[in-house]
Parts: sequence; C-alpha cells; structure tokens
Amino acid sequence: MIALLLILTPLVAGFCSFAMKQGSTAKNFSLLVSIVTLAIALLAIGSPAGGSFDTAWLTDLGSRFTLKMDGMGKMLCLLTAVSYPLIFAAVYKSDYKNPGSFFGLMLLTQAGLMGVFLAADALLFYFFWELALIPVYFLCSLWGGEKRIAVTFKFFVYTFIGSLLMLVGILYVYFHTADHSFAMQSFYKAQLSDHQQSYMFWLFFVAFAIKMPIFPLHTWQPDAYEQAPTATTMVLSGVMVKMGVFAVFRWLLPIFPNAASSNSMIIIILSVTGMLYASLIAIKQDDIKRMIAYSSIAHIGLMCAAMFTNNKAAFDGVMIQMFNHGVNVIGLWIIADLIEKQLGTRKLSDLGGLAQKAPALAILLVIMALANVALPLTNAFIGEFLMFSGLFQYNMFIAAIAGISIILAAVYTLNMVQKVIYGNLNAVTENATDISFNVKLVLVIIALVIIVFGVFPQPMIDLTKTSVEALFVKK
Amino acid sequence: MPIQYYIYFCLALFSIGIIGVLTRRNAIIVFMCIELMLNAVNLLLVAFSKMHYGAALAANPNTTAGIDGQLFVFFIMVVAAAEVSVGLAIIVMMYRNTHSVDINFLNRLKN
Amino acid sequence: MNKIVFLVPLFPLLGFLINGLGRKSLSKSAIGIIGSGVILLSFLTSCYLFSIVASAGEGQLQTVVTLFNFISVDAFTIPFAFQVDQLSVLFLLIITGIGFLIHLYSSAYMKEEETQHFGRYFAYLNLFVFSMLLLVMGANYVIMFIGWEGVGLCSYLLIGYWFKNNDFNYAAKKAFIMNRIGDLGFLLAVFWLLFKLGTVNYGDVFSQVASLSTFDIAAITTLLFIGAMGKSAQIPLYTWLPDAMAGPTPVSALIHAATMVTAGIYMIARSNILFTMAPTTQTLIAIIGLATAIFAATIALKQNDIKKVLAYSTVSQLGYMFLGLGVGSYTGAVFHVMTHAFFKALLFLGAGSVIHAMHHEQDIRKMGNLKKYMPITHITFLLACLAIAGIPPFSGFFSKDEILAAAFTKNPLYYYIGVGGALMTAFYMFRLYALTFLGKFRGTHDQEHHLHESPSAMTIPLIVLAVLSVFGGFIGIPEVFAENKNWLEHFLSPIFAESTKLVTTEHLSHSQEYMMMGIVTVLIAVVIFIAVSKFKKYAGEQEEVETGVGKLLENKWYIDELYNSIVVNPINAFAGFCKNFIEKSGIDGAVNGVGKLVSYSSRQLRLIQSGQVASYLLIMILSIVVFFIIWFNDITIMKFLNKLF
Amino acid sequence: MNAIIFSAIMGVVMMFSGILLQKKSAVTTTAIVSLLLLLSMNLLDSYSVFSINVNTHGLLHFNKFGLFFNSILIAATLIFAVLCGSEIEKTGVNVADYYALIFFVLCGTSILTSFNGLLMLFLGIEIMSIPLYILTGAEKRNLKSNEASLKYFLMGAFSTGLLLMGIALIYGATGSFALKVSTTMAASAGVLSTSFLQIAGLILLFVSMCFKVSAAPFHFWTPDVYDGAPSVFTSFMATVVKAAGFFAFLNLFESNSAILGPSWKILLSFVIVATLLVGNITAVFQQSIKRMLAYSSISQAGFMLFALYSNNDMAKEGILLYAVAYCLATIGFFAILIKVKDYTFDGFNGLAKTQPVMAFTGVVFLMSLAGIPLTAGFFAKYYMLASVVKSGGSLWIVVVAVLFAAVSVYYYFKVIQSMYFKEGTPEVAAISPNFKTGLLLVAAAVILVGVLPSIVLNWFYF
Amino acid sequence: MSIIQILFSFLTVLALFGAIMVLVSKNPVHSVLWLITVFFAISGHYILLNAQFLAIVNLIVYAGAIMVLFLFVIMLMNLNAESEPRKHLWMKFAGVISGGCFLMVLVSLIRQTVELTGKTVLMKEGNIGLIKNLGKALFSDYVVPFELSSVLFLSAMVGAVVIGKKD
Repeated sequence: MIALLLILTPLVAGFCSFAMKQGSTAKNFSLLVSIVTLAIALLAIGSPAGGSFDTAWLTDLGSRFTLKMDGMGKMLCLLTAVSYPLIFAAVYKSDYKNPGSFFGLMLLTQAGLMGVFLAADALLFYFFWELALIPVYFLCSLWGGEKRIAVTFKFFVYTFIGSLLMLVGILYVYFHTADHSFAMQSFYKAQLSDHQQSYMFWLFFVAFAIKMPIFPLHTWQPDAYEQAPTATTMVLSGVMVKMGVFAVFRWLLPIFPNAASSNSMIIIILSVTGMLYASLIAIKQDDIKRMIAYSSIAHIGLMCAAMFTNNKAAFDGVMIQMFNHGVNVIGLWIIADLIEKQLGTRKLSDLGGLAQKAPALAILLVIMALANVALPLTNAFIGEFLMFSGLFQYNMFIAAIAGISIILAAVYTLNMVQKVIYGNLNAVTENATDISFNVKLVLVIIALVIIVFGVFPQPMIDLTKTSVEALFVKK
Repeated sequence: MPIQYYIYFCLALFSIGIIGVLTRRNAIIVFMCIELMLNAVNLLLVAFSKMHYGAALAANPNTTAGIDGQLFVFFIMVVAAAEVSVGLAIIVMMYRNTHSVDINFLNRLKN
Repeated sequence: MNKIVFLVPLFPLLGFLINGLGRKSLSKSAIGIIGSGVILLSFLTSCYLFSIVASAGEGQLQTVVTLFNFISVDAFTIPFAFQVDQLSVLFLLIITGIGFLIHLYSSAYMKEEETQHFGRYFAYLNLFVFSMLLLVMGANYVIMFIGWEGVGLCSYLLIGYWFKNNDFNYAAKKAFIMNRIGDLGFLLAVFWLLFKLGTVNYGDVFSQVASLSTFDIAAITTLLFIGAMGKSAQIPLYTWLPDAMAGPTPVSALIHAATMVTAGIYMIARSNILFTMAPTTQTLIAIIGLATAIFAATIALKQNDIKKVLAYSTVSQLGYMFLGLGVGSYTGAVFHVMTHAFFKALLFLGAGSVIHAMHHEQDIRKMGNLKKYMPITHITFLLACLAIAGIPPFSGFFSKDEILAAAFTKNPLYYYIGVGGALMTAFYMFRLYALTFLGKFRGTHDQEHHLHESPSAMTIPLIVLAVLSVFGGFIGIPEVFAENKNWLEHFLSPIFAESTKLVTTEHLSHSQEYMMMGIVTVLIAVVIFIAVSKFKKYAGEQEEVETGVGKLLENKWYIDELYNSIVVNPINAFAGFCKNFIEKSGIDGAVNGVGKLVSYSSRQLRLIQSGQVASYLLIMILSIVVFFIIWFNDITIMKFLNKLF
Repeated sequence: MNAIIFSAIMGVVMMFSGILLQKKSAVTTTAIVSLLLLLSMNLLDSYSVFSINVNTHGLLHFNKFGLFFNSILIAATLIFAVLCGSEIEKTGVNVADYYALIFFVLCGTSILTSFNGLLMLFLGIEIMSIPLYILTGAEKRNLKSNEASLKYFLMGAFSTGLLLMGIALIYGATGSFALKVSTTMAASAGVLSTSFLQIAGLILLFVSMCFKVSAAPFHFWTPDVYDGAPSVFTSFMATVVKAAGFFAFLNLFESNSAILGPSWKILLSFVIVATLLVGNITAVFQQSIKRMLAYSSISQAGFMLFALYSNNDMAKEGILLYAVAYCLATIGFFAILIKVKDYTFDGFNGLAKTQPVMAFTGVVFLMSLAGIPLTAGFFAKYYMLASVVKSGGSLWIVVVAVLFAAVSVYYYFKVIQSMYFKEGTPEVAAISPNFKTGLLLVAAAVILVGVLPSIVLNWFYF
Repeated sequence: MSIIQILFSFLTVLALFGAIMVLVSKNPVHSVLWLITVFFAISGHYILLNAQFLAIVNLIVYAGAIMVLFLFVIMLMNLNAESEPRKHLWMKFAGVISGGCFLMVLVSLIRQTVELTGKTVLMKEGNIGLIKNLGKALFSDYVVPFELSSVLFLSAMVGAVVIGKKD
C-alpha cells in the first residue's frame, strides 16, 4: 500500500496543482507534497516488507498492477523522493508562467518515475516509462529555452523510438513466458534460446541506452539539458537517466542473462568509448550546462559498463552511484541555474571571481565539483571505486582506459571551478550576490549528503544487497 | 467451346478497358471504359456459369449449378446502372463548375 | 591505545571544521591558535603513540585499529582502520611536528591576509595535515588512497589560495591533474590487489604476497610507483611541483617537507615487501629516481626564483630517496625523508622569511647581503644549506650517504651519478645562499629600508628546525662510525624484516666507505667554495643572456613546452575535433540526418501524389502486375527474406 | 438483420424528414434519435433479445463479432452526429438527404459486417460507396469537393471493376460465390493444387480491398478525397467507412489467405510496409492538418493491416479495439478541426490559449492516434503488434511498424506544438458548451479505453 | 468450323474491334456508338451461351438506357472531337504498356492453369439462362440482395437529386 501511495500522492497532487492559479500556492503546495512523498518514501524504506501492492488490471492481457519495492526500488524511490523537495526548494524563488501547470507537470513526472521504479509488471513498467516522458515533454517545450521545441522534440522522438522497440521486446518475451503473464517473475523465467535472447536483448537495450544515454545515442541529451527549464533538467539528469540504468538491472540482466554476458564486451567498449568521448567534449565546452551534461554522460557510461561486468562489487557500485550521482548532479544544476539566472550567461569564459562575491556559493560549488571528480570521502567515490574494481576484474585494459576519464573529469571539472569562482571579477560578475537562503539550504543538504554518504556508505550498500545478490549470475 | 477462349477474350476486353481508363482524358470516356471492364466481367461470369453448369449437367440433368453466376451478372448490371446515374450526375456537376470534363484538370488536390 | 589513535587525525579535522566554518566570526589570533594548537595536540598524541610503539616489545604491538567498516561488499571488506607501527608513527612525528612548526610560522607569515582568508588558509592547512595523517595511518590501501587524494586536493586548494591570480589557479589545477594521473596508477594497483587477493589490508596483502605471480607483483608495484611518481614528483610527473610555488611559502614548506611529496616514499616503504619481490620495478625506481635527481639538479642550477631553486632541489632530493628505495635501502630512504623534512622545511621557511622581508620579491638576483639584516634567518639558512649539501656531521650527510652507499653496492654507476647530483646540489644551494645573503644588496631602496628580521613566531620554528637539521642525522649513524648505533634502522627493522630476509646485502668494507665519504666531502667542499666565491661577487648589473645548455637549463629543458606539444595540445585538439566535428557533424549529424532524410523523402514521396487520376491508376495496375510477379516468385523471395532477417 | 433493415428504413425516414421538418436542427435531432434506435436495435440483435430473422439462404451470416463491430460503427456514427451535427447542417441545403445517405452507408456497413458471400460483399461495398461519392461532392460550389467526388467516383468504379474481375475468376475456379465453399474446396484439394485462377482472383480481390481501406500502393485516392471532401464527411469516411472496410477485408481473407500460400505474407508485408511508409513519411511534410490526417489515416490503415497479417483471435480483438480507438480519436479531432477556420498548422497556433478545452482534448486525441500509453490508441496498436508477435516469426515487420510509429509522432506532435508552444490567435467558429462537453466526454472515453481496454472487449464476450 | 465457332469468332472480333475503337475515337459520340456495338456483340455472346435474359437486359439496360444517358450527357455538354486535348504521349505509352503487362500476366497465369484444360463452355444449350429459372432463383434464394439493391437505387436516386438539384 505504501508503494501505491508513493505514486498516488504526486499523481493526485499533480492534478490538483493544475487548478492553482496563484504561483505561491502552487509552489508551497508542491513543496509540501514532495516533502510528504519523501516522508512516505522514508517510511517505506523503514518498513521491512518494503511495501508491495498488487491488484487486478488488464487481466485479459496477463498483466496486473503490481508494485514491488525491493532494495533497488527503494534506493531509486528514495532518490526520486529526495530530489523533488530539493528541486522545489531550489527553484522556490524562480517565477514560472502558469505555475500551477508547471508544478503539476513536475509532480506528474514524479509519479511516473516512482511508477517506473516500483512496477513489477512489464506492461505496467512500460506505461510508467512512457508516462514519465509526456509531462517532461510539455515541461521542456513550454518553459524551456529558445530552441526548446525542436530540441525537446528530438528528445521525445528519440526516447519514444527506444521505448517502442522495447515494447516489441516486451511483447515477444511475453509470448514466451510459461504462463503468458507480464509479471516480472514470469519474465525472469521466460524460455528464450540464446538466439532469441540476443535479438530481444538489443531491443531492450536500445531503449535503455537512449535513456541513459550511451554513446553514440546520446546527442539528444546535451541539447535537452541545455534547453529544458532547470528544474526539469534536474529531474532529467538526476533521476530520469537512472531509469535506464535501473531498467537494465531490473529488466535486462535477469531476463537475458546469456545475451547480457555474450554482448557485454560490445557494450562495455561502447560505454567506455562514450566516457572518454564525453569527457573530451566536456573539456572543450564553454557552456556550463553542456559541460555538466557531457560530464553526466561520462558518469553514466561508467555505470553502464559496470552493469555488464557481472560483478557484485560493480553492481553495488552502480546501485549507490545511481543515488549519489542523482543528488550530486542536481547540486551542480542548481548552481548552473543560479549562475545563469543571476548573471545571464552560461559561458564559462564570461565568468570569473565569484568566490569574492559569493563565497558560500564557491565553497558549495567546490564540494559539488569534488564529488563530480569522485574524490574519496565524497559519495561518488564509493560508487566509482566499486564500479572500477568490478570493471577491472572484467578486463584490466578496459578498466585502465576507462580510468583515463578520472583524469579528464578532473580536467574539466576544475576548469569549470576555476573559470567560475576563481580569477578576477569582470563586468558580468561584478554585481553578483551570494546565494539566497533557500538555495543555500538545498546545497548544504546536498553537500552533507555528499560527505555523509562518502564517509558512511555502508547503509546504502546494505540497502541494495539482496537486489545485487539476485542479479549476480553464477558462471 | 473451350473456356480459355472466353477467358482470353474477356481479359482482353478488360485490359482494353483498363488501357482506356489510363489513356483517355475525358471523364465520360474514362467512365465508359470502366463500363467496358464491367461488361467483360459479365461475359466471363456467364461463361463460367455455363462451364459449371455443363460440368454438373452430366451428373444431374436438373441441376441449377451456375445460375448464381448469371444472377451475379444481373446484380452487376443493377449496380452499374446506379453507378452511372450517380457518376453522370457528378460529371455534370463538375462540368457546370469548370466547363470541362478533362480529368487532367483534376489537380487542385495533390501532393 | 585504540581511542587515542583516532585523536591524531581528529584534531586537525576539528581544526579544519572550526576554522572553516568560523572563519568569518573568529579573530585572527584565535584562528592561529586553533590552527596551530590542533596540530600541536596531534603532535603530542603522536609522541605518546611513539612512546608506546617504541617501548613495545617485538610481537606485542597490536597495530591495526578499526573504526568502522568503510565499504563492505560481498567480495571484499575495506575497514576504516588505522595502523600504528614504527613506520607510521615516525611519519606521524614528522608530519605533526614539522606541521606544527609550519603552522606556527604561518600564523605570523600570513598576518596580512584578511581574517576570512586567514581562516580559510588555516582550515586548508589543517585539512592538509589531516589528509596526510590519513594517508600515513591508514591500515589499508584504500584509506591511504583517501589521504592520497586528500593531499592532492589540499595542495590544489593551497596552491590556488590566492585565487585571484589565474596563473596560480593554473598551477593548482596542474598539480591536481598531474597527481590524478599518478592516482590512477595507484588506484589500478589497488584494484589489482583486490582482484587477486580480495583484500587491501596491509597485513593481509603482505602475508599473501607469495600467492601472487611475478607478473602481478611487477604490475602492481609499477602501478603503485606510477602513483608515487605523481605524488612525489618524479620524472615524468614532476612538473607540477615547481609550479606549486604559487602558493604561500609555508605551504610550499608543508608540501615539500612534511607532507605530500613524501607520500610516495612512505607508500613504497610501506609496501616494501612487494617491491622487494619485484626487482624489475626496483630497477625502474632506481633509474627514475636517479634520473630525476640529476635532471632536477641541473635545472636548479640556473633558476633565479628562490622558491623554484628549492623546489627543484626537492625534486632532486626525492630522486635520491627513490634511488634509495630502488636499491632496497628502505631505511635510508625513510631516513632521508626525515632529514630532508628538517632542512627543507627550514629552507622554505627561511626563504619565506626572506620573501616576507623583501615584500614578496622572490628573484634572488634582486637580493643580496641579507645576512646583515636577518641574522637568524641567515644562520639557520646556512645550516640548512650545509645539511642539504651533505657536509658532515649535518643530518643530510648521513642520510644521503646511506642511500649512496646502498646504491654503490647495487651498482657503482648509480653511485657515481648520485655523487654528481650531490655536487650539483651543493653548487646550486650555495649559489642560492651566496646570491641571497652575501654580496651587496641589489633590491630597491624602498625594500632595503624595510628589511628586518622576522617576528619570533617565524624565527622560533627556524631555530628549532635548524637544531634538528644539524643533529637529526645522529639517529641513523652509519655503522662505520658506530657499531650497531643506527637507532633508526633498529627501530624500523620490524617493518622491513620480510624484505631484509629476502635479499642479502653485501656491505662495503669500512675502509672503502671512509674513502668514499672523504672524497665526496672534499669534492662538495670544493664545489661550495667555488659557488660561494663566484656568486658572492654577483652584481646583477647586466642581464646575462644564456646560450646553449645554460638556456636549456634556464628554461627547464623545455619540458613544460614538450608536454604541451605532445600531450596537452593533441588532447585539446582531439577534444575540439570531437566536439566540433564528430559530435556535431558525425553523431548528431547522423541523428538529424535521419530526421532530414524523413522530411526529404516526404517531400519527394508526396510528388507521387500528382493529382492525376490516370497516374494513380497506372501505379495501381503496375502494382498488381508486381503482385503477380511476386506471387510467381514467392519461394525465391522467401529465401531472400529469410536470409535478410 | 436488424441493422440492415432499420438503417434502410431510417434512411427513408430521413429522406422524408427533410420535407416534413423545417428546422435543420430538428433533422439532426431526428437523425440522432434514429441512430440511437438503430444502435439499440443492433445491440438487441447482438444479444439475441430481439432480432428480425430473414432467410438469407446463407448469403448473410450474423455472428457476435460482426454485430458487435457494427454496434461500434453505429455508435461512432452517433458520436459523429452529436459532435458534428451542426456542421452537417452548414454543409448544404439537403441536410436530410445527407443523413439519409449516411444511413444508407450504415446499411452498407451492416452488410459488410455480416456478408457471407462475394455477392453480398460486392453489394455491401457498393451500397456503402455510392452515397459516399455523393457526400464527398456535397459542397457543390466547392471545386475541391467536386474534384474529390469525381476522383473518388472514377477510382472507386475502377476498383469495383477489379473486384468484379477477381470475383469472376474465383467463381470460375470454385463455381461458387460463398466464402466457405472456396475454402473447403481449397482444403480438400490441398494448397498446392490450388487453381491459379483462384489465386489470380484472390489477388485482384486483395487489391480492391486494399483500395477500399486505402492501403498503399492503392491509397492514392485517399489524400485527395479526404482533403477535398467536406471535413465532416471526411471524418465519417475516415472512420466508420474505413473500419467497415477493414472488417470486410479481415473477414474475406480470414480463411482465404491460406490459399495464397507463403506469398500471402510477402504480399501483405509489402503492402503494410508501403502503407506505413507512404502514410507516415508523406504526412511529415504536409502543411494542411486535414491532409496530414488523411495521410495519417493511411498510416493507421497500415497498422490495422497487421490484423490480417497475424490473422488470429488477438487480431480480431485488436481490430475491434482499433476501430473504437481510431473512430473516437479521429472523429474527436475532426470535430475540433472543423471548428478552426484555417486548416494549416499555423492556423492552430496558440489554440491552447484561446480554446483550452479544444486544445486539451485535441492533445488526447492526437496522443491516442500516436499510440501513447493510457490512451485508447495505445492498446489498439498494442493488440495489433501483439497479435503479430503472437503468430510467431516476422518480428522485423513489427520493428518496422514501430519505427514508423515514431515517425508518426512527428506530425501528430507538430499539431500539439502549434496548439501549445506557438503564439497566435486562431480563428475559431463559435463553440457551444455542449460541444465542449461532448469533446470532453469523447476524450474521457479515449482515456477510459486506454486505461481499461477490457471495457470494450468484455462487451464483446458478454 | 461450326457455325457456333464462326459466330463466336465474329462476335469476339467485333467486340474487340469495337472496344479498341472506343479507345481511339476522338469524338466522344463515336466512342459511345462503338461501345454500343461492343454491347451488341456481347449480347450476341449471351445468346450464344443461351443466357437469354441477360442478353435482353444487356441490350435494354446497357445499350438502351445507359448508353443513351451517356449520349445525352455528351450532347448536353456539347463535347466534340477537339474538346479533348491529347494526352502526353508517354502517358499513353505507359498506359498501353501497363495494360498489356496486366493482360500478359493474367494470360500466362491462365495458360498455366492445369485444371482448365479440357473444360468447355456449354453453348446454346442449358436452361439456366432462361427468365423463368432466373426469376425463380432471384425471388427465392436471392431475394435479400434483390431487396437490398433497392437501397442502392434509393441512395443513387437521393444522390442524383442532391448533386443534380440546383441550390
């Protein structure tokens, strides 16, 4: 029941929010709702059963409305639940036209995301997968930047193609389940020959790869991140890309274990190529948002590579990295948004010297940046360490090459830090002021998360232990 | 008479109708060619009807096999008559508005 | 002991937090007191720990203390544990001791900074010490790695302390990235260990070394050494260290003497058993170390920035330490770390004092005759120079001698080259000394007017360090002078016990050793004399235009330029190529191309819809014909389709 | 039989209502009432409560599936009449006659949902088509309407010729016009020895049915006719008529496809891919939304053809659902389109600002057409794809379909973009609150079917 | 060669020639007249096949009513030979080629149809084509389509009125 509440709360609230004309009402309401959702999520994590929900729906089709909350689901629900209050608080001072609709759509997105992470039925999963996309489409197209319509559309079509291919895959697997059911467990037991698996594997993987995104299917992402309203960008990069990662764990690896292992090399090479490639491009970016976008691609690339190593440590790493990357990147976006809002530019070359005008911002940015380069004792380190260790056991050379991205990450991140906060003030940054209280609060919370989970990661690891156990395929 | 003769003949007639439809520009002539096609079909149906009748006759002298073919022809004629009335009405309407029955000028709607 | 161990890093951490958070509300003196005080407390705790370790008998010492499980996954568990044994406790003393002196010095040196930045500075310093303590105390490679990266971070923060200056920021970034390259090697080594042994705890690793193949060990040690290269500024990753002079001078002292650069030596000494079992790596280390020692020394010969000279001397001395490690003289290396810490800290603090007095003038060509104005600085600096030059009985002599002696037994060539480096060291140090303190003052009148001796908070550390530089060498007196009096070797023997068992070292005969010492000492003395006499007269009236080798050296062998042209620029160009071409025209172009293709084909396809009834019907008839043809050939088409899909 | 009889009677009634009733709206009301009556008659028939039984000598065969499908068509017509009734009134003076013709079309569709022989198929198609030629040309002064009417007529008559030739050839081979006989004969004779004559006939039959459902490459009439016809009637043609055509197609080839052997699937996949290609790709470049919808209806036909391709129970359920989803969404969207003066994409700019209800429901309809989940269109497409997957093999064609579905998103969402993301002041005819309510109800139905598709299907099994 | 064969050949040639003349006549009126010739030839075929009812209906409905309707319309529009511009040559060519292909494909198909060999059409004889028999069948087995065709006529009538009536 708790699981259902996690979806229903934002869903209902989202529809309510549409009716709110007053900006502040909508803001307060949605912030409140998101906090309530967080509370529910914490409750769900606390409850040992985890909270499952099951009711008849589309029984003719062999599908049921089944929600299941295992460790992995908990982790991502937590991420979703945590990020929304942070995002709402961070944009508390921003003004949106039609605020009711804006926050309503945001909440609907949250409902979709929760659904994706909780669904234990393939068809239901597919629904939520798509439903999470629709509000985002409107959010980006209505409140985005100049090129929003074309860019958002590219993003939409791209992901839509992916999900349709996945639908074909789902259908195929469905007809190969013993009991003709979309239930997760039936899917796991589906009888597929290696040959069939390898076809289906790619149908699924393309969908997930587009979402993550994996090189070379990533080009929608920087544009979309750049053009989307920042609150949405935060959701996109913080939570939505995790849909792909999550889905690989939940739907790809258990259903097609053989195909996953036989194709792992290709995917890992692709991912690692993507990591380096994205890092290189990030070095050359002058636009702070695009830089963060490419850095995100690089990080996700590592996660994707780690997922195909069939290594428990790597799986653990991916699990906690899903959460940590989500939180960290939201922090970075908040700062990027702040800079853009306040100074009217996203160009790194226009900035400089903010440390003098905004010391608090500077410190927090440095912390976020350090998390971005996965410095030890930040939360990102744990994940990356485990993932790299898994990747290393899969193939040393690939791990070594992938490791270069650690260096490149340092290059572009420090480059950004330097250009934003260090150096002398210029005409653009002269009138900058330090961050407002709400943003500071959010960023401090994120910074605390970064450090606390960097020093004590074990609870997070334990949360997903059983999920990892289940994923691991004994050779 | 071997059935092939009829088939070839009717197909030839049918094809001439098709060619007429494809090559003429006057809507009325095109329509006439369509009528030609229908007539080819009619004759073919009657021929087949007699073929089946002939085959069945050997077994049963009172058979009515093949009668449905001729009835079908009857219905085709009925429909053709109805079609003609509507078709000519449409052509006339067209002519009233454009003073032409040239189907090549039917290109306001394209692409 | 358990709880006390944690106090050592806890104090600096607390200091960091208090100073960091309270930098706006606390007064400067409070910041200074807190900043230095926590290190002092740490030092005292370290002393206590030292006393325990020193008094504990063999096998009695329970060295590993676990705080909590840092990462525990199925395959392995990494405890957040500290290891207190002879080696780490020695380093603790160096770090906290010298660290304290530097903090104390800083509180005076940085007085002019705004309170807020003063607080920030001390916070960084505390964090630096904290990281270094983690590095040293960690009971496994991961904890060491935390500190390892932590010091990299702190160096980044401190080098870029004056963040308004973009050159400094570049230097800071360079330091961090260069370190990262090394860190990657370190990290890979850790993964390798985890892969092969499933553990990174020192105790477990060292006891299971035998189960590793030779290749594994060679690879692991090489990777670890790459890590050490980055941190300890060895060829080819040394260029960040001279640039790190951008930070405040006490920071340089901290980096060069007590923390950071010694990390590599510590790590290799810690993993001595691994390295001993990998002779190839050892050779590599020795060669790299020696090469660095010489290479850096040559560059130092022609530098005019007081801190740059010292920086290259550090690189050079680190080279010696690696030479020591490479030839298996771990004790010698650690010994040199210690003595080097004393005199290099002294040199830097002395230089800081000079710079302070000269109002941030660092060019030695514009100094001179400072002995008149700054007697304490002068004397202590001279003592440090003598120590680094290796004049007996100053500390540097003993440590350097131990390394060189060990190198000789390994390969005499090492020794000869090493001595060459030592001679250069003597030369450039005394060139520095002469130009700075002797001769006549070449600065502006304004500067001359303000010349003064530094305040006591700065001179006391100088004096303390001078004492240590002079007498510090006696803890490791070589056997030639006193049988079995080498306290250090004895003290550290449990650490290197396994390694010592593995290799049988031949000892030089005493007479040979005496002779070598004698010759070297004389040579050094001669070099010192030449240097002093030459540069005492330096007037600096005309700019010398260097040619040939001189120019090469002055420009540091153009190594930075070389790196730029073979590494940085190609990567940059390639990244640009990726961004502007592959991404835009290639991948995104392909994606958009699909869209364009669709709309293009849409434009073309709609032309079929010509509006002509006849052409519509024509296509219909042709399609029917095609259908019939398809039907005739269905078998062939099926085969084709089956092949296709 | 109820539906056939009553639709004919209602047609006559409507003819007279034009004479008896002065107000046009009264005619519409009569039509709506008549449709309700017709619907209830058909429903009564399908639950065997009240049915007029005439001995058709095996020419017609009434089964649950056909009757239920017919109910859907009648219900769709009802919705059409309710939403677009006022527009029919505006099309011309002969409102009553238009309704009469619509009823005659329904008579034709009723025959098509119950035919059991090629004769009734032929008659049904003709009864359905001839009123449509008229309706297409209903705007007599509009040259486009004239042109569309003539084109439709000429091409329709031509395809009738092909159909008849096909029937004749089949008759020659089998000696019967019945659907069943030909199968049994084929079965007894074995597939290999199937007469070439019959195959030629079936191919011609296939072609003419493809023409009726506007499958490529026999689709050419569709864009021109849909574009030229008065929008109200386009809406009717594109939904009810096309769905009926599909039912007939399905019924016709349910058993006969086996005769064609392996080439059947090749031919069909050729047609499907061509239809999807032409429909989707050409729609991309259209400037007029009406014409875009015409092409989109071709692409939807491509999806519906999957029912033939898989030819199993799921396909039957699917075609039912598809008919519901497609009719609801298309009628709904056309109702919106008609109200907007300018049919170009730019004409829709900013509709969300001025007419939020229309814009919102429009989004729902478009999403349903695009097949976004939780709209009826999703399950329609889902069933189609699933039935093919279920039938095994040929996954490639599903993948192709899916890729084209992604293309379809492009032009459907272009409308959404115009309505929501672009600035403009669209000219919109006066909107009554009832119309809005109607739209909302239809949109609600679209979503309801999207959430619980079994609503439709359970009725079928009930 | 029997008389039937001679008649068959004559009628066939006449029909084909007439059909071609329909196509090539420039004057629509001539086309109509040639078409009537074709219809007569086909009616002759019906008589040969002893399908008397159809022969009569064909003459009355087609040749009589429908073609007259055509003629009226053509006269009404005052169309003559010059009123129809020539089609593009290539279009003609393509039309003829594709029509020919269609014919060829079908003919080749028929030629391969094994079971048709030896099948003959019963000429002259057989009484199914008589009005009595057809009528019986029409009003018993085929009464439903017969009635339904009234709907067709009704709609055609309504249509003609709707289209033809002046507003």
